[in-house]
Formats: sequence, C-alpha cells, structure tokens
Amino acid sequence: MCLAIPVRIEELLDEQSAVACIGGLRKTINVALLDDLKVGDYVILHVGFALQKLDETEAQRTLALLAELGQLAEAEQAAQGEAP
Amino acid sequence: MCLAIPVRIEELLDEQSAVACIGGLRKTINVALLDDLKVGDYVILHVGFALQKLDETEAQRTLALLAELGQLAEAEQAAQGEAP
Amino acid sequence: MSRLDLKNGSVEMVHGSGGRAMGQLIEELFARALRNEWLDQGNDQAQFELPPGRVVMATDSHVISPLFFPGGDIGSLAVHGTINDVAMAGARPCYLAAGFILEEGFPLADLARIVESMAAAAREAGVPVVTGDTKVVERGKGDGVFITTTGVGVVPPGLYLSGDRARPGDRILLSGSIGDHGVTILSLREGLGFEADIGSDSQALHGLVAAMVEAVPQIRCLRDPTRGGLGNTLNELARQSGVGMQLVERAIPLREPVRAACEFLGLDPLYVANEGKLIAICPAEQAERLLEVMREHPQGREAAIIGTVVADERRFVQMETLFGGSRMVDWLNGEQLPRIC
Amino acid sequence: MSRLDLKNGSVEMVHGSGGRAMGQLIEELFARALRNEWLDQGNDQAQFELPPGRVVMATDSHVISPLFFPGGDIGSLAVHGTINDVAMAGARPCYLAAGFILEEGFPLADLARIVESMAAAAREAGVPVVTGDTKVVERGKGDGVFITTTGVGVVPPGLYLSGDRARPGDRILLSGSIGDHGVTILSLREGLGFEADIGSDSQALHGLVAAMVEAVPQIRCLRDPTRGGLGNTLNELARQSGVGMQLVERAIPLREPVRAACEFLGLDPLYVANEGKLIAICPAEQAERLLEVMREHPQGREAAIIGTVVADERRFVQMETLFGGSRMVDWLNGEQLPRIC
Amino acid sequence: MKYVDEFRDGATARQLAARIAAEADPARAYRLMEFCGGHTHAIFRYGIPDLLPANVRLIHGPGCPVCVMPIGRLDMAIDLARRPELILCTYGDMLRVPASGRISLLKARAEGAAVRMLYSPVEALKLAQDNPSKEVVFFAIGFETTTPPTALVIEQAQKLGLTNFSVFCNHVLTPAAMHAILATPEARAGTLQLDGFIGPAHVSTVIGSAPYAPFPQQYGTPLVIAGFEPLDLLQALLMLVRQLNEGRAEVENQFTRAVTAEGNRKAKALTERVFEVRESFEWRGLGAVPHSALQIRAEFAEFDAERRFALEPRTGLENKACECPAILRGAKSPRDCRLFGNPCSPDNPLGSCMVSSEGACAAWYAYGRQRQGAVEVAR
Amino acid sequence: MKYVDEFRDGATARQLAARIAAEADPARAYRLMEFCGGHTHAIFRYGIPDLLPANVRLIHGPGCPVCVMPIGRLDMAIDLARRPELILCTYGDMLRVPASGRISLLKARAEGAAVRMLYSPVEALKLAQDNPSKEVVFFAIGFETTTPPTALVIEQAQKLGLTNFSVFCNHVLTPAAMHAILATPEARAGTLQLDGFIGPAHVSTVIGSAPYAPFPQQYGTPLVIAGFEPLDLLQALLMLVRQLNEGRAEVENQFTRAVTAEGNRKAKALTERVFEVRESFEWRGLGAVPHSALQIRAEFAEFDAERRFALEPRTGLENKACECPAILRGAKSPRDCRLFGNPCSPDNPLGSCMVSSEGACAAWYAYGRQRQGAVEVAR
Ligand code: SF4
Ligand code: SF4
Ligand SMILES: [Mg+2]
Ligand SMILES: [Mg+2]
Ligand SMILES: [Mg+2]
Ligand SMILES: [Mg+2]
Ligand SMILES: [Mg+2]
Ligand SMILES: [Mg+2]
Ligand SMILES: [Mg+2]
Ligand SMILES: [Mg+2]
Ligand SMILES: [Mg+2]
Ligand SMILES: [Mg+2]
Repeated sequence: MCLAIPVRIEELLDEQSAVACIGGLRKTINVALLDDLKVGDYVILHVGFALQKLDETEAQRTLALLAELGQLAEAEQAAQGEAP
Repeated sequence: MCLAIPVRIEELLDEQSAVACIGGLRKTINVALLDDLKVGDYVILHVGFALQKLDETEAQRTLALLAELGQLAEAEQAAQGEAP
Repeated sequence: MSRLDLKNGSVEMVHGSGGRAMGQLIEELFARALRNEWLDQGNDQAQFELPPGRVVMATDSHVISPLFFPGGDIGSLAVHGTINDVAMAGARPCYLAAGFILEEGFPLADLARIVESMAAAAREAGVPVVTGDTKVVERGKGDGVFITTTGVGVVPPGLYLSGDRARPGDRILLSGSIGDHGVTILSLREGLGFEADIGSDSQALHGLVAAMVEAVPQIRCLRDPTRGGLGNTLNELARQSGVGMQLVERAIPLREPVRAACEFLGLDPLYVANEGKLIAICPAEQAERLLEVMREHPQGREAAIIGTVVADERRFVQMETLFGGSRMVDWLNGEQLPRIC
Repeated sequence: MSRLDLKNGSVEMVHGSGGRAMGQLIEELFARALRNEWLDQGNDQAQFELPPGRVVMATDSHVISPLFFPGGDIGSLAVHGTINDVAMAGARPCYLAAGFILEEGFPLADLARIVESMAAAAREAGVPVVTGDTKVVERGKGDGVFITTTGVGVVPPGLYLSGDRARPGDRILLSGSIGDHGVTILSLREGLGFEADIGSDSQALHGLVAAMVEAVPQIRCLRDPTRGGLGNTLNELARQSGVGMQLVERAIPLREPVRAACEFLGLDPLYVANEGKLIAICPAEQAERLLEVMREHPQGREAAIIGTVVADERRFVQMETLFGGSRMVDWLNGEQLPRIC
Repeated sequence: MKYVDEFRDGATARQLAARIAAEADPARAYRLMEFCGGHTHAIFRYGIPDLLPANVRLIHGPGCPVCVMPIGRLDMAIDLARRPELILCTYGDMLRVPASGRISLLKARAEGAAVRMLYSPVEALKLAQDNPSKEVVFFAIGFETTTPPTALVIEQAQKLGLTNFSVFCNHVLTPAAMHAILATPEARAGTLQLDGFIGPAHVSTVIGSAPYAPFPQQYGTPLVIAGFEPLDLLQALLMLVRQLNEGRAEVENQFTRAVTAEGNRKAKALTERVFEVRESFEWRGLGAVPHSALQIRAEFAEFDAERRFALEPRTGLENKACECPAILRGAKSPRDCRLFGNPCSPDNPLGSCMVSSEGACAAWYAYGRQRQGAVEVAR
Repeated sequence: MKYVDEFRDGATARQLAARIAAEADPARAYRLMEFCGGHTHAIFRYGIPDLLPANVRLIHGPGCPVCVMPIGRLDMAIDLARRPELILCTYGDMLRVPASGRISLLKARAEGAAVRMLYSPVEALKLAQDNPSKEVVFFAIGFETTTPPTALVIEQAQKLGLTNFSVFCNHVLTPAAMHAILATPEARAGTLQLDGFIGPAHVSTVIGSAPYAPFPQQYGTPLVIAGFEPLDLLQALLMLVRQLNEGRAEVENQFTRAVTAEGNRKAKALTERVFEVRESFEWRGLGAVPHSALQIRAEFAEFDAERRFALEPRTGLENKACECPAILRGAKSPRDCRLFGNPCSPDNPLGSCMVSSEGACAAWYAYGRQRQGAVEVAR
C-alpha cells in the first residue's frame, strides 16, 4: 500500500511547500510534516506530502551490503560451477 | 403583440384543462380563465391559456360584411371600367 | 469478462479508455449491429475500391434532442443526413464512417437501439458504415450521444452539380412538403408538448437523385434544405450563384399540422428544418421533365416547381404570398424561437 | 451585420442554427483559416479526383481536456489523428473532412486558435480539410469543442497492410518513445499539476509511412498506439492475427520524465496514450532494413525493434522486464487512474 | 384553419383596398396608428401598405412588450439570471434583446447564466418544483393579454406552497400607453398628427372595448378595434376612413367575434386579485408613464422578485444612435435611423425594435426592404 | 531515478536469490507473509516468486486499504455520493471497487452522483471552497502513511472556517491488523502457518520500527521491515531466512534509508491531535478488529461526515463465492477462487482484491496468469 516515491527538494517555498524534482519532473509538494528540510534532501512523497527524509548514508550502506551479498553469491556459484 | 390563435375545444379534462385542436394538432391547454366551455367551442389561445370564446354568429356576420364590401367594390370597379 | 449488460447497463468512462471494455462495446454493440466485411477486419480504417468518377466527400455532426422522435432517431438521421449531402452532388453514396461521442451514464439499451436503427438505415440505403470511432465524455460534458458521419461517393462521369450554377430563368423545384422534421422535434419539447399526426421526413434521397440526374443531367444544383430550412438554403444558393429568386408560396407543399404549429408558435415554416427533402435547380426547358421524374419516385411524389431564378444583383429571394402580396425571404436571422408576441 | 468578435465573443446557439450567423462563423473563422478551393465552393460536400489505388477511409472523434497542451491542441491533434489512421493502411492521406461540435459560450478566440492550428497542421501535412460541419450545443451539453475528422487516402498499388497479417517470427518495431502524449495531458490535470520538459508527441506520420512502405513493401501491418497505449494496441494486433508476442522492455524507448510521472502516479507507461508513434510488424528478414529507414526519417529517429511475434494460441503478449523477469502485457483493464496504493 | 384562413383571402383584400381607395378623400391625409405590434407584423407580412392609397398612412405604435421594455429592466433581469443558484425563465421573445453593453439573455446564458425559455408560464412552476434548491424567477412581460396567465401562476404557486418561485413583473397597460402617445412632445407640438387608432385585438378580448371610450371623448381620435388577420385590418381601416370622412370619433369594434364591451370578467378579476397598478413605469420611447404598469400585491410579496431580491432600479445604457424611442412614439420611421440595415439587422439588433418580429424595424427589415422606398411608411 | 533504479538491478537480484536458495534449509518451509499490498505488487511486478526456491513461500497479507474496506463502508460512501448537493471525493483507487449490487463509485457517477477523483487530499479543500453551496465529503482511506495528510487537511479546514467540508474517515492501523492475522481461526487452528513477516515500508516511515516489537515477543514471529523495491524485498527475505535458521525472532529493519525506530514524530503528533482510536472496526476478511482504526476527535466533530450526516452503519452484501476474505487472511490463494479469471477479472472485478493493483487477485492476474500453475503462491 501507499504508493510513494523518493523526490529531491529543489526549492523551499514556505513552511508548507517546496518544489520537488524527480526524473526531470517538477512538482510543488506539501512539506508541513517534516522539519529542517533543505534543498538537495530526498524525501518520500505520498499523496502530495513529504513523509520522511531519505538517509543517504543508510542508502549507501544498504547498497554496499547488497553488492557484497551479490558478490558472495557469485563467488559461491563460481565455486559450485567448479565443483561438479 | 400577443400571438394568439383560434383553436377548437375537443375534450374537457377538468376545471383547468382541455384538449384543443387546430389544423390536426392537439394540445392540452389551460381553460381556467373561461367558464361554460363546451366541446366544439372555439377559443383564442395565448401562452397556453384560453382567453376568450369566439362567437360564431359574429364571425359569420363579419365575413358576410366583408363579402358585401368586396362585391360593392367589384361592382364599382366594373362601373369605372365601363366609364372611361 | 461478463457480457455487456445491454438491458440495464450504461456507458462508463472505461468504455472509451481504449482497453478491453471498449473493445467489448465495439464488438458486442457496434460491430454486431453494423456488421460488414470492413468492420469485421477490426482495423482503424477501411479499405475499398471505388468505381471510376469524381469522388465526393461530406460530413455532418448530428446533435439532436430528443434522440428518438416520430419518424426516426439520431441513428437513422445520421445515416440519411450524410448520404443526402453526398447525393446532392449528383453522386452515388458508397461508404460511411461514423464517430460516436457518448456521455457517461447513457443507457446501453438506448445506444443499442440507436446503432440498430443506424444499421437498418444503412442497409436500406445500401451504404455500409465501414469504419468508426467511439469516445466517452464525462457526465455533463455531452448530451447522450453525438454522431458524426462522413460519406464518400462517386459522381457518374459527365455530371457536375454545384450551388454556384443557378442561372436566371432556371426553375426551382422542391421534392415535397416543408417543415415536417423541425416541427416534429419542437412538438416533443417539454412544455410545448403538442400531438400531431406528423413525423420527421428523415430519409435518404440518393435513389431519387439517381433517377433525377439520369433523366436530366442538365440539373444545375441540388441541395437539401436542412437547418435554416427552405428559406435559408435558397439564400445560400442565390448568393453562391449570384442570382435572385422568385418563389410562389402557393406552390410550396406544407402540411396542415405543420402550418398550424408554425402559426401557434410564431414560426415561419420557410425556416423550419427538413431532413428528407431536396431543392433542385434546372434549366427551364427541363423543368417539366424533371418534375415528372421526381413525382414518379416515392420520395418525390409531392414535388413541385416552386419558383424561378431571376437576375438580381442584390441576390434577393422574394416570394409571391398566398395573400397575393410579395415578401422578402431573407436569410434566417438569429434562431427561430417560439414567441408570444 | 457586424464582424464576428473574435476577441471577446463567444459561441452562441445562433451560430449553429443554420442562418446568417452560422454562415458568418463559417466564413470568417473556419473558411478563412482552412481556405482551399473546395471549401471556397461553399457546397455541402467536396468533389475531387483520387489517384488510382485502393481507397482508405478513417474517422476519429476528438475529445480532449484541456484543449490546449504542450505540443499541440485539439485542432492539430484532430488532423494528425486521422491522417495517422489513414496512413496506417500504408496509404497516402489525401483529403480531410471535419465536424465541429461547439459548446455555447466557448470563446471565439479559442476556437479561432484551434482552427488555425488545424489549418497549419493540415498545410504542413499537405492534406487539406475540404468539407466540414458545425453544430452548437447548449452550455453544459458539450465540453468546449469536439472535432471529428475523417480522412480519405489511397494505397499505392501492390500494398496490403492489415492488423491480421502478423506471423510468428515477424519483428515488432516501434517508431519512438512511449507515453509522452498521455503524461503531458495528465500533467495538466488540476491538482496533479506537475511540470516537466515533456510535450505531446502529436504528429502526422504519413511521411514516415511512405518511406517505410516504399523501402519495405512486405510490412505486415502498422498501427498507431493511441488510446490504450502500446500494451493494448499490441494485444489488438495479437488477437487479430491469432499470435502471441514477446517484447523486450529494455528496447522500448521511454523518456525519463514520463517514466517518473508514471512511477509517481502508479501508472504503467505501456498503457499511456501516444499520438505520434507507430508500431510496425514485418518479416524478420526485413526488420533491420526497416529500422534503418525509420531511423533515417525525422519521425522515426528513436525507432527500435521491441520484440518478436510468436506462435501462441492464447494470444498472450509477454515481456522480458528490465529487471530480468517476464511479465504479461495484458489488455488494458478498466481505466488507468492515478492511484495512491 | 377555421377563423384564420377565411380572413386571409387575397381577392377580398384587394376589393376592400379598392373600397378604401374609393372612399378616401384625396384631399386629406389619414394618419392612422396601429397601436399593436401584432398589427405591425400583419401589415408587413401581408404587404398592406402596397394596397393602400398614398394618403392612407400607417404609423406604428408601441404595442410590443419587448420593444417598450426599458433597458434598465432588462439589465435587472440579466443581473438576476447571473446569480448563481438562480434560474431565470421567460418567453423566447425576450432572449435576444440587447441590454446595456449589448448583452442579451442569450449571451448571458452562453456565458453561464441559467436562462430558460418558456412557452407557457405554467412551465415556470414545474421548473421551480423540479429545482428545489434553486430560485426560479419568471421574467414576466406583456400587455393585458399575457397578464392573467401570470396571475394564475402566482396564485397557484401560493396554493402549492412554493418557496423558491417568484415573478419579476413587467406587465404593462394599453390604455395608459395610448394616453401617453397622445401626450408626447411631438403630439402636443403637432408634429405627430394622429387621425385615428387601430385598437388591439387580443388585449381587447380581455379588457373589452369599454376602456377605449376616453380616446374619442378626450382627444377626438376615433378608434377601431381590429382582428390581426389582413381582412380584419383592411375592414378596420375602412371603418376609420369612414369615421373620419363623416366627422365621427367613436370606439368601433371590428373584431366582434372575440371582443365584447366587457371583455373577460374572470381574467380581469384574477388580475385584480394578484396585481395592482404602479404609480409610474418607465417605457422605452415614452419615458415614465403614470399608472401604466402592474406590480404584485403585498399579499403575494414573497412571489415578487423585486422584493424578494431587493432589486434596485437600474438605468440602462441606450445606444444613442438608435431611434427606437422616437419610432415607438410614432415620431420616426425605421428608415430614419442611420443604423437601420447596417449594422442594425435582425441578426445583430442594436435596438429592441429590431428584435421582436412585431418591432417596426424588424418588420420593415424582413418584409419591406425589398421595396426600397417604394412603400411610404409612417410620418 | 535516484533511490529507485539502484534497487531494481536484475543481476544483483539473481545473486541475492541465489544466496537465499543457498541459505534456505531444504528440510523446512519458510512461510513468509508480506503484510503490505505494496510488497504484493512488487513481488509480481518483478517476478520474485520465480527467483525463490520452492520452500520459500510468500503469503499475501491484508495491507491494501482498498481490499480490506468492508462493503458496508463503501455502500455508505456511495449513499453519500448519491445525495444531491453533495460531492464525494476520493483517491482513484476506490472508484472501481464494487460495493453491494456491484455498484462502484464510478458506476454511481455514471448514474449522476457527483464523484471526483483526487490525487492529494488538499484538492478536497479547494473543491469545498469552489463549491460553497455543496457539501464536499472526502472519503478518506489508507493506513498510517495516508493518515497524516488527512489530519492536516482537517486542521486546515478548521483554520479556514470551512462549513461545507467533512471527511468520511476510514483510516486503519497496521499493527492491529497484524495481531488479528495471528489470531484468525486458521492461524489458531494451525492451518495457516506463518513463519515470518515482511513489514511495511512506507507505513513504517511514519510509525517507525518500534511498534512491531510485540510480534516477535508475543508470537515468536520474526519481522523485517522492507523497502518496496525488488532488492529490498529480496534482502528482507534473506534476513528472515537467516533469523529463522538461527532461531531468532526479532524486528529487523532493511529499509534503514527511510525508517527509524521512532518514525515521523510530527506526523504522529498531528494524527494524534485530530484522530482517536475506534473501539472496533470491521475489516474485510478479518471481521471486527478491536482498536484497528481511527475516528475524528470530538473537537473536529463538524468535519466528521459520520456525525454531520448521522450515517447509519450498513452491512454490505458480499458476493458469496468471492474468496477475498480468506485471501486477505492469508488463508487462500486467488487460484482457490472459482471466479478468478472468469468472470472475475480486473475488467469486471467481483471482489476488492481484483481491483487494487495491490490486491492479490489483481496482481496475480496481471503478472502471474501467464505462468499458469508454474508459480507456487501462498498457502
Ligand atoms: S434600426 Fe436598429 S438601431 Fe435603428 S431604431 Fe431600429 S432597432 Fe434602433
Ligand atoms: S478472484 Fe475475484 S471473486 Fe475471487 S477472490 Fe479474487 S476478487 Fe474475489
Ligand atoms: Mg455536410
Ligand atoms: Mg447535411
Ligand atoms: Mg446539406
Ligand atoms: Mg478511433
Ligand atoms: Mg479512426
Ligand atoms: Mg485514431
Ligand atoms: Mg489508430
Ligand atoms: Mg453540414
Ligand atoms: Mg443564474
Ligand atoms: Mg452527489
């Protein structure tokens, strides 16, 4: 449930609103539910509202982990490939 | 002013309404403004209301007079035609 | 998916969205009624061979309220109207295209009735509807159904009819009584509501036209006096040809109930719409022959010579009235609205 | 009578009543913009000669809101849409007819802008609007303006394209990116309102088609994936031809903002409308040659081979996803509505 | 059509015309005003002027409810129509009449105002019942003929307990206008000479012939009530010529088949119950005319749109070059207007006289233009 | 698209899948429920089942607000929409859902009801301002993600002093539904075996990870909060497999880039100000679930459509053959429904699970049909 998408804050308009951008698309969104936003932040957008900031460091960490798991799997497959 | 047309009462529906006929056309009209209507009467119809009964005798008298005036004129023209 | 509910269902936005529901509407309602080899192909266009000759194309969008009326409905009207516009070039109408604009909520049963009536009219006329299109608009952005039909036909070699060919001395013929369609529609208007033994004259005239152009290929022009009626259509022809016209009111067929309705609503029958009548203009020498041919045809039984083309730089259409006077038959000005004074 | 007030005036019922005011609207607005020898004649139909070959006829009713959008308006769209349907038979579109249904109160300035845009599109395409019709409906019974266009064209001898001719092994080509038109229109919807560097792809494709059929007369079928988008149109072709299809998502051109808009609204770009793209199916041997010809043409620069026709009694359209899985590309079910979950 | 066709016979008409020509004294002029637009329409429709000798001239009067409606009243109606949640309904005749800024009810409708055309005022009641959340206002116009139906509808609305229905009353009175005609500056200065009146047909079916008695008495002007068919008109003209020849000034009734001395008592009583005479009412052309119109009685105040919506009187902006006012007073002819024909035409009416087919300008345009000066109309 | 495309890489996905296959114990079954419809949608969109070993099975949960809406509530919304002078607005998702008698909001609209689609609830405020003479009701649906925007809009309506705006509140709560799942007859009888939960992505951005703590504690069921992209899902599955292999039952968070322990405090506070927990709320499939939904607080009573229009609860008529309830409990698969595919399809949905693209039936229909039995889904 809850179709939502990460968008980048391009411009803060006022307390309530900001311009967000995704894939070359610009849209004014409601940011009343988040504090301390700044341009360049990524937020999760749902029904026109920013619900949560995206944490860049955590994202990188997840991606790194995924890559690592992937390599691990690859290595294993390679090993198996050799085995039989 | 006051586009109105003579129509024939075909059927009395109630105190207020009757079916009128003209030139093969039937229409329910309001007859609340006239008393003692009967089928076969002709009335003057304006904005859906019967405003006055037509007096057959008077109509015939007018037509007779018109015919008479016409003949008179004709006779005169004939006389003039002979004159010159 | 379940079958279209042709009894209680109604048009929904999804029927116009290009997906499966639209396909179903087209298949179970449109194609089923209009069925022919071109529609069966299921392409977005029809392909066919035409006999040799000049090609004629005409289009009309049909918007009418009410959709059903004595003498027809928007479906048959949409077929007749366009066939007639094609035929007025002296052409044989060959194929029709139809575009439907449906309003959300319109009963499918009514739509089916309209499409079947269209199919029957097309069959009777021998002019198939070979391609079409359906759109759905939100409730309140349409009026039940609008139908735009386009026809193509072919003019037999050697014929050339056009509204600019009337010449002084030519005779003006009319194929039958005027005002039937318009008065029928008015009679259904809420509040006006009268009953009369009248119906729309909606009919396809290409059979009559074929007989006419065969017998009298010298015909200058044909036109169907639809919107604007006889009066306005004659003004169009007078202007196109740069001539005047002199009509004889006595000669113009007019049914008694139509005349009565016009008296009673303050309308001039000369400007009331027709959907199955034509005006023909031909040289004086051929007029009697043409009249004879028209009267022999079921769609021209009441045909009459109603006037003469005259030289007049002002391009006035005038008429000798029943009463014996002379009046202008001007362009229709404004709308003809029922009036009280 | 005074001139039409093209600046502040609006459409009134009288403009459809068949009288002088209608004549004036046609003359000062429609005929002036669309001007050509056929319209100048002022008849209710157009007459013309067609080159030899099979005749093609297609019709589309255009209803769109908003009427003006980046990349076009209802006027240019009405020209492109029908030209494309004619062209998809491999034909050269020759003439157009146009039926207008105007809503009372519609600004004449907007109407003039639309008709001029139509004229420009027709001029650019070299396909004149030779006959037309105008109706006016009461306020609240229309939506500004609806335009139904009908086109006739001629298929060069020796060509026969139809949606039922796809055969297993054939290649499926697409002339460019998908979803631009539909997403552009959505972006203008009140409340949704996003800005993006996108516009409708509305364009006439007959030039591209001419190049294609000349180079590869073996083309089986062409179709423009309009309403219902690529996904639904391929299902139509699969059903008509009794085949399955296997697509490769990676090969389907999709602009980034269109993809983003679809993600954000929960739409599938495969079902979003296009107005200037075509699908071509041709034997595998000619696919590369056809691709080359398409890419050489300005309207086919981004053309791609997006899949293969396969034998499948179920007539499934399937797709290898970007992610590497396989998915059904079903008929469009229901309407594509923006969603939140 | 019985009682219609018999009175349209062209041959008899020509005979009657010959009679008029024979009896009219070539040495004098007969300047006869048909008060009623219905007569104006018939005069042109049947080409009556062609049939008359040059010294029998017809002057068109103000008896067209559309033509005499002052622009301010129409502006008020358009303002009403433009209120959201309000439906204004009226007869087709009023829809095309240009008000201030050339806006008509039709144009207002095109711009979004809810305006409906009625054939009969009873439709207005139904409209109110069908639209309970809207205010429905009937824009009532017309002379004594049209008034009783409006009265009946107001009474019915009260009986039905309708709470969303009212009438914007513009009903006017014939005799008051005839008095005003005879008291215009032109009439008093003698530049408008009026030798006789053709009295209204259908108005008289309701009010009877009695109310015309003052005219011959006060002004020495004979009056003949005439039906609207061409033979009725010609006979009435002959009757006027004879009165004038014989030096009589009487009320005579040619339309005896439908007009009695008393008129329709029931209709008059109904009108009396619902309406009362206004102190004064503005007429186009005639200005403020005392006791010349009706307003809704206090007992029916809730059905009076003027009170219900606290309407303020408006002074409309007339097109200065439009000669309607002088034409309605009988002081000018349409051809005296430099706008006649171009740009003012029934298609693009600049004044009310070009809108109603009873208006002198429209009648002249539709039926008289072809004669281009051959017909001597008015003055 | 940043934060999207990186998490959709097919090659990495296949590597992850291989990892899961390698680590999953062939001797045991891993029955894992994705609570959230967003996950269901992603699972089918990316063909995740194809990538998993046979003993790692996905069970679709009730986390789709459209699917769990009981027919009675939708009937109430349709009744509202049918009131004249009332405009009902809601998200596109709800429009096609069949209520009693197979009427949907779209069908009601086709029949004349005023129904508008919104993308954002702020549009509802504008609609109310633009239609002062109409009542505007926002038919609010959704889990904790969608609730704060509704709360904000209600606060704003109060600030703006709107008198024609209200909300028909159907917001529901995730943790309560998860408790209910673990307490269904099937779960208690052991016919529904549930070895782990994939926790919602976007709900958790608002409520945080803390509220899930009771599940491992009370039921011994591990839970991993996962993002909605396919790599997120696969990673979460691997994390669950590992917990189960290791005999752990914990709340873990795969979606750390957007979910914290606390969630969005501001959004939660706002929700708290405007809403309060209902005693009980009916869920499709789960029946009456205590403390599982929100209602508008008394301070905002005038904006509560249930009070404003004194709505009576309705008991909707379910299609008896539709297996949505059992599917929503995780007890059945779409293919167990004899209506699946024919006549029930996304084009002609007979149950809510076929409408929302998050519904198990729709997801299975759109993406899974081609496999015709090749994919083992659920049970
Ligand atoms: S012609 Fe037109 S402008 Fe002149 S008086 Fe008549 S209505 Fe007025
Ligand atoms: S297939 Fe349709 S009827 Fe069956 S459970 Fe799913 S939604 Fe219900
Ligand atoms: Mg036409
Ligand atoms: Mg036509
Ligand atoms: Mg025609
Ligand atoms: Mg089409
Ligand atoms: Mg088409
Ligand atoms: Mg098309
Ligand atoms: Mg097409
Ligand atoms: Mg036409
Ligand atoms: Mg209004
Ligand atoms: Mg409603």
